[in-house]
Amino acid sequence: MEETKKEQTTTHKIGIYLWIWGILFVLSFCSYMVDWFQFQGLLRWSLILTFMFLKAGLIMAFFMHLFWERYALVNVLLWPMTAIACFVFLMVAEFKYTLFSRLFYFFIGG
Amino acid sequence: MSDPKIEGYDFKPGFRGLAQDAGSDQTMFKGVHWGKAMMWIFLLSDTFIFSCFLISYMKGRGSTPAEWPNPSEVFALHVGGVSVPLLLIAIMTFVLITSSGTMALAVKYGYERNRKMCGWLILATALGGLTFVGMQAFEWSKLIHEGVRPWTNPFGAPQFGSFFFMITGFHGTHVSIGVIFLSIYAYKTFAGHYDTGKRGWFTTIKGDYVEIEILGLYWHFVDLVWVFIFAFFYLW
Amino acid sequence: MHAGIIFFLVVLGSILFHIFTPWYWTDIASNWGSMDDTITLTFWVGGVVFITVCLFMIYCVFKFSYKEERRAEYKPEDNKLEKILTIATTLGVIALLAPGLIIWNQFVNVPKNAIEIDVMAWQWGWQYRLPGEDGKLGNTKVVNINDNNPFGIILDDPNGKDDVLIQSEEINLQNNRPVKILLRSVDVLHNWYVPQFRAKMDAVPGVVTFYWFEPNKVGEYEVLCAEYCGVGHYAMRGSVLVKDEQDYKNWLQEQETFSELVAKQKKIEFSETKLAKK
Amino acid sequence: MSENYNDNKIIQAQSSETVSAGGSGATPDIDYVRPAEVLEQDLYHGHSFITKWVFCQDAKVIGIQYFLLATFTGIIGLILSWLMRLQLGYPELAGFMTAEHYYQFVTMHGMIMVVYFLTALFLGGFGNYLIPLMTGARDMVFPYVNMVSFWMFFVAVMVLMASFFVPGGPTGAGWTLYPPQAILEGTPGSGMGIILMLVSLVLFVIGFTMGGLNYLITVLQSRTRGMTLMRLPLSVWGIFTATILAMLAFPALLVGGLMLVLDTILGTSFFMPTILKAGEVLEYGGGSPILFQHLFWFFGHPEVYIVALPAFGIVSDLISVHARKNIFGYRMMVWAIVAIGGLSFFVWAHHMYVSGMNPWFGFFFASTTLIIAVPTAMKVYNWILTLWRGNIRMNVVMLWCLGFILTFVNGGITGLFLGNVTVDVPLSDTYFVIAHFHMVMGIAPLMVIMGAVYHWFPLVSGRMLSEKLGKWHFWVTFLGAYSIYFPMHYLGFIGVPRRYFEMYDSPYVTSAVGMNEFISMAAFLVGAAQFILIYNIIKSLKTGKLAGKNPWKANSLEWFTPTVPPEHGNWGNKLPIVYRWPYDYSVPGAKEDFIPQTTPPSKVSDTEVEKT
Ligand code: HEA
Ligand code: HEA
Ligand code: CUA
Ligand SMILES: [Cu+2]
Repeated sequence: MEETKKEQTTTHKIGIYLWIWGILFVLSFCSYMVDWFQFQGLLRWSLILTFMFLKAGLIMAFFMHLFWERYALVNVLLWPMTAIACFVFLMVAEFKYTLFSRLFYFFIGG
Repeated sequence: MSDPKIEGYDFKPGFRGLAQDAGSDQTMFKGVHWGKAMMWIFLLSDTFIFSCFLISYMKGRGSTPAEWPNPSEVFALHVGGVSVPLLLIAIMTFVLITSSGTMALAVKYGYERNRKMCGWLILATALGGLTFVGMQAFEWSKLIHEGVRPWTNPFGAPQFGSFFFMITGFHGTHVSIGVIFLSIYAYKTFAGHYDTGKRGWFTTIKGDYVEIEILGLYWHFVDLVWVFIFAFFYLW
Repeated sequence: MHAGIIFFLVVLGSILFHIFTPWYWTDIASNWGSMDDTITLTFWVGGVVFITVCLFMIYCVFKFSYKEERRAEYKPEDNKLEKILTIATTLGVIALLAPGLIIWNQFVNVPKNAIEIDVMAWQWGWQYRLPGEDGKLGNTKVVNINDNNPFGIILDDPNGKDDVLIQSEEINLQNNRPVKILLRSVDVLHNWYVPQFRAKMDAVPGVVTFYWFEPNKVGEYEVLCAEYCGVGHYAMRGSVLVKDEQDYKNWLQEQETFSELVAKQKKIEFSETKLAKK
Repeated sequence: MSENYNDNKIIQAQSSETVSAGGSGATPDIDYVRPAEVLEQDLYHGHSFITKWVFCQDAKVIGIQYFLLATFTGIIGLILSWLMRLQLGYPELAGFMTAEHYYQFVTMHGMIMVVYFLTALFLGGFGNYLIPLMTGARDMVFPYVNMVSFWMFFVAVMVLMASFFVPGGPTGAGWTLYPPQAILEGTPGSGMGIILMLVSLVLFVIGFTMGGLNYLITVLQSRTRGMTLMRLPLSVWGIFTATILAMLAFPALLVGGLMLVLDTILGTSFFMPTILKAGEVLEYGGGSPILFQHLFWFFGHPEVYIVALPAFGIVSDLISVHARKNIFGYRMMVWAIVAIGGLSFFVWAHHMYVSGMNPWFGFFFASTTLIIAVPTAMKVYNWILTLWRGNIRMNVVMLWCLGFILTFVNGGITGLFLGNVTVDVPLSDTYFVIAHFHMVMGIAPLMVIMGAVYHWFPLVSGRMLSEKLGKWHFWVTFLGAYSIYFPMHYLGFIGVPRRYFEMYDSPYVTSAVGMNEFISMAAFLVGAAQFILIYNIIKSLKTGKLAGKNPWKANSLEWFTPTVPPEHGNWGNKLPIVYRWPYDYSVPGAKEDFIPQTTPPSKVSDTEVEKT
């Protein structure tokens, strides 16, 4: 079976791919520059994460066509990420606690 | 991709469309090829794998009191006597993004039934992947030469080596598998299997350019993962 | 029909078993009576639900058993009933959860006056360390552990000098005085568990974990290892003696401190080298 | 190879047909079903014995293969449990057993039962058999991948079995495989045993992923005309949701397993802190054992619902069919399954309350854990409300369902004890936990499996199982199992820790000796009773009463294949068209007390049917 009964999928103008491609290059360059200029602390993190999510979003949305897909697919793919977010969030709390315990009992002292 | 047309079905946009699609019979993802749906769900599962790797890395790095090596120095390259931080990694990133772009175009030309263009672009993508793996091999051998091992690391916390080899190794495996499949698909494209609808190996499914899109999804995913590895492993 | 009767007997038997069982809580000997209370509460709520659900089911079996001529009711949904049931269940859950969380809050907040005890576990045994006069335990490192320094105390940590070392599986505790158990393991996971005290926590290598309780009954208790730790797991026992203040002080007096141990060892080493020289 | 495809010749595509031929006076209006969206599926028809029965691409055969292999592992698990009970009840009789042996048995018993028996049986066995039939598909969407999935499972089982024969024996690390203990000496099988265990798990995960993609895409993308998600039988919903959980939870196991393998063979220190063994400091350092626990339970908790949700789904169908009544609150049931599945990703650390993790997690995880009780409770209520004013056939299938409800409620409520942090502190790692999860996982879903076997045996084989043997089987199993696990809770109250080879003479547990003997006796009996089923199956295959079509008068699609048992391709040359949900039992005004899903509305226009 297979090909679904529909017209040949419409394709998108080449321009949009080239644009995204260009932006991805710029963003990668920017994240490299974050390291080059040795930004530190909050600034570094916010820049790294911003560029990362922008890049990831562009790849997913345009190269992987998620932007043009129906919400049924998009939502099925994105909601499970809350589980990951929860896992990340809790593991941050966990590593801080472990680190504290190690420093407190093995290094600094109570 | 953009709404297909299905007899007797009236597509609605947005969340109303979501409710309508979910409530309809036969398919939930309207007009989405089985293989493509499968690839998406597989990638979702794979996302969880990489997330678990990265979360473990975060927990491991965060809770070790030992000094974590500064990646910007460890991965620096000496070019003409100056040490340029993360140079190789930056190049690898650009190579992978380039190959992602060629892949996206290959998909586009595939759907336009432009066999030649599609085939060459897939080959270019494979070449990009191969370059990436090659540079990764170079990076590994450089680190191994400097004494970094999965179990120790002369620059500080031993977990550095463990996580580095494991995560980049797993990603590299994905890239290598991708390169193999890209080569196969390039052959199939040039041989015209997608124009004639020839059946693939081991499957009852007829060839169609949608397979290029499916392969593309995988390839973009590999790139996507690299974005995260780049941010968390090299820039942290 | 028989089926209904047997199911009924099973439910009845469960209730009777619960009431008349000779097997129930080992007598409590710490301040965690509140844990037992939450268990009792859960028993009541859960028990009522279990009995109600099962009796309803059994009633249906009796009442609506197959008859050729009868038709079942056709009623796919009843929103009101479902809403009521959801709310009732939610209330039940809140009734269980609220006391649980309050007590957990007590459990993780250790009282200020608690004595810290370092419980060190290995495959397969226990040893203990008490703070000296200064009330503080010295820091430790696994790599420092050797015959002369069985607890791996960091030598230049001033807090560690007067620590009382108890190289035995038996520890004494003072009655009615809260203790904070600091758990440490040098190899794998263990768990220092005295059923009478109710509380327990894993000893994890690489970090220090803790919990607290206040023993309130003089006596001798058995320590069990409650986290699987290899073939010797089941044999990894210890014992706790809870004593009144005076007895406890006497016992404490007899114990050796770290500096005493170091001094003794120095003497032995010294005489050994002298012997060797001769 | 391509000559083996039927190329749409035998099976006529019928996509252009828009209106089914309704009976007399059919109005196209009410019987209208959208035309087919996807073309007919080509199937690969095997010709030789090998392609028909061994490397077969028919989901039904694959399902049976899964079922048989899983049952085989289940019997191994059962024998191991006998050996354990022998030691616990009569230590003097089991003189040949050392502590090493005992721990190996416990570990293999736990792992086999949870992963290789229940997961494989529910998803691989029932999933493969039922999904295509119940959704009205010709087969799974990727039959070849599906076949590979089974053989991966086969290899995984073989690797697992091989670990019994390597030097050092199978791993004895406990099914939770916690490092550092799992890979250090002092634990039985810490060499080859644990490596084979992990390799086998990785193979299982890979194999399962192949199968899982099939189940998901089949449900999502290849239902028959008229089959909306809200018309799926709850069995499919349960298996479907469980598969989603598996696809998202197994990655954590895979990653944890991989890292543990590296710790073992490469000497990395992901989970290994500085360790002093026999007076020597090992070459590890800096790792975190708790990380493994998080990874394991991020997998492990969804895993327990992976075995529970299919049971929930299947039992709903069985109850509905045999109570001759629609399932009460179908919509609620579906949402409850989805909610339980979703929430199960946010409760994992309730297994770690006393593990030394960040103590503040207790608040979060206790709350989420108890919240899960609400949707679960709704399911329980709906099962018993389905019985209410039903017309209950008290046959063997129904008995298993009733047994399931009783044991599940019992076990679920003991789960509430454990979920409520404070209460878990004294009970964790005692026999109370063992009793909880055997009640809710070892017994309850097993009852559903048994019920399902009695229910679908006629479909698979064309013959009925013997009711009389079935009743014996049920009562011995139910009463026996209940008397194993109900008293066992009280061992936990006394304070008896789990994974104890022997209690010695702890002053306060001597009273438990008698109970342990009793439990062991019951366990031997219950185990032996399972052979009644096996005898029943073998006997009925030859001499059982012929079932004919639809012996239970059920509504769902699987009973309406042109041939019983169904053939490859399931539906002959015409796919079924679905007009209603599968629960139209005892509809007022209808002639019979059931209306199959394929009956068009025009045929039953004088009845008051639920709009679905
Ligand atoms: C099929 C498997 C299955 C299922 C469904 C469950 C269901 C539940 N489990 Fe269980 N559990 C296991 C399998 C399962 N469990 C296993 C295998 C282990 C041990 C692993 C190991 O350590 O080796 C374990 C261990 C375990 C622990 C850890 C104990 C410890 O190690 O210290 C906890 C703690 O929270 C827990 C809680 C729960 C809860 C709250 C539920 C809930 O989902 C139950 C919900 C159901 C009900 C509540 C009953 C019906 C409801 C009503 C009739 C309504 C009225 C109810 C009230 C509000 C009072 N389980
Ligand atoms: C689904 C899971 C499952 C099942 C069915 C069982 C079944 C049984 N289990 Fe066990 N068990 C576990 C999962 C399970 N168990 C787990 C996860 C652990 C923890 C391991 C660990 O600590 O690491 C454990 C641990 C465990 C212990 C604790 C050991 C210890 O801590 O020291 C004990 C002790 O009595 C025990 C006993 C039994 C007994 C007597 C049976 C049975 O005898 C009960 C009766 C059996 C049956 C009713 C039939 C089984 C079915 C078949 C053989 C298939 C036939 C089917 C068809 C033909 C369709 N099990
Ligand atoms: Cu130490 Cu178990
Ligand atoms: Cu759980």
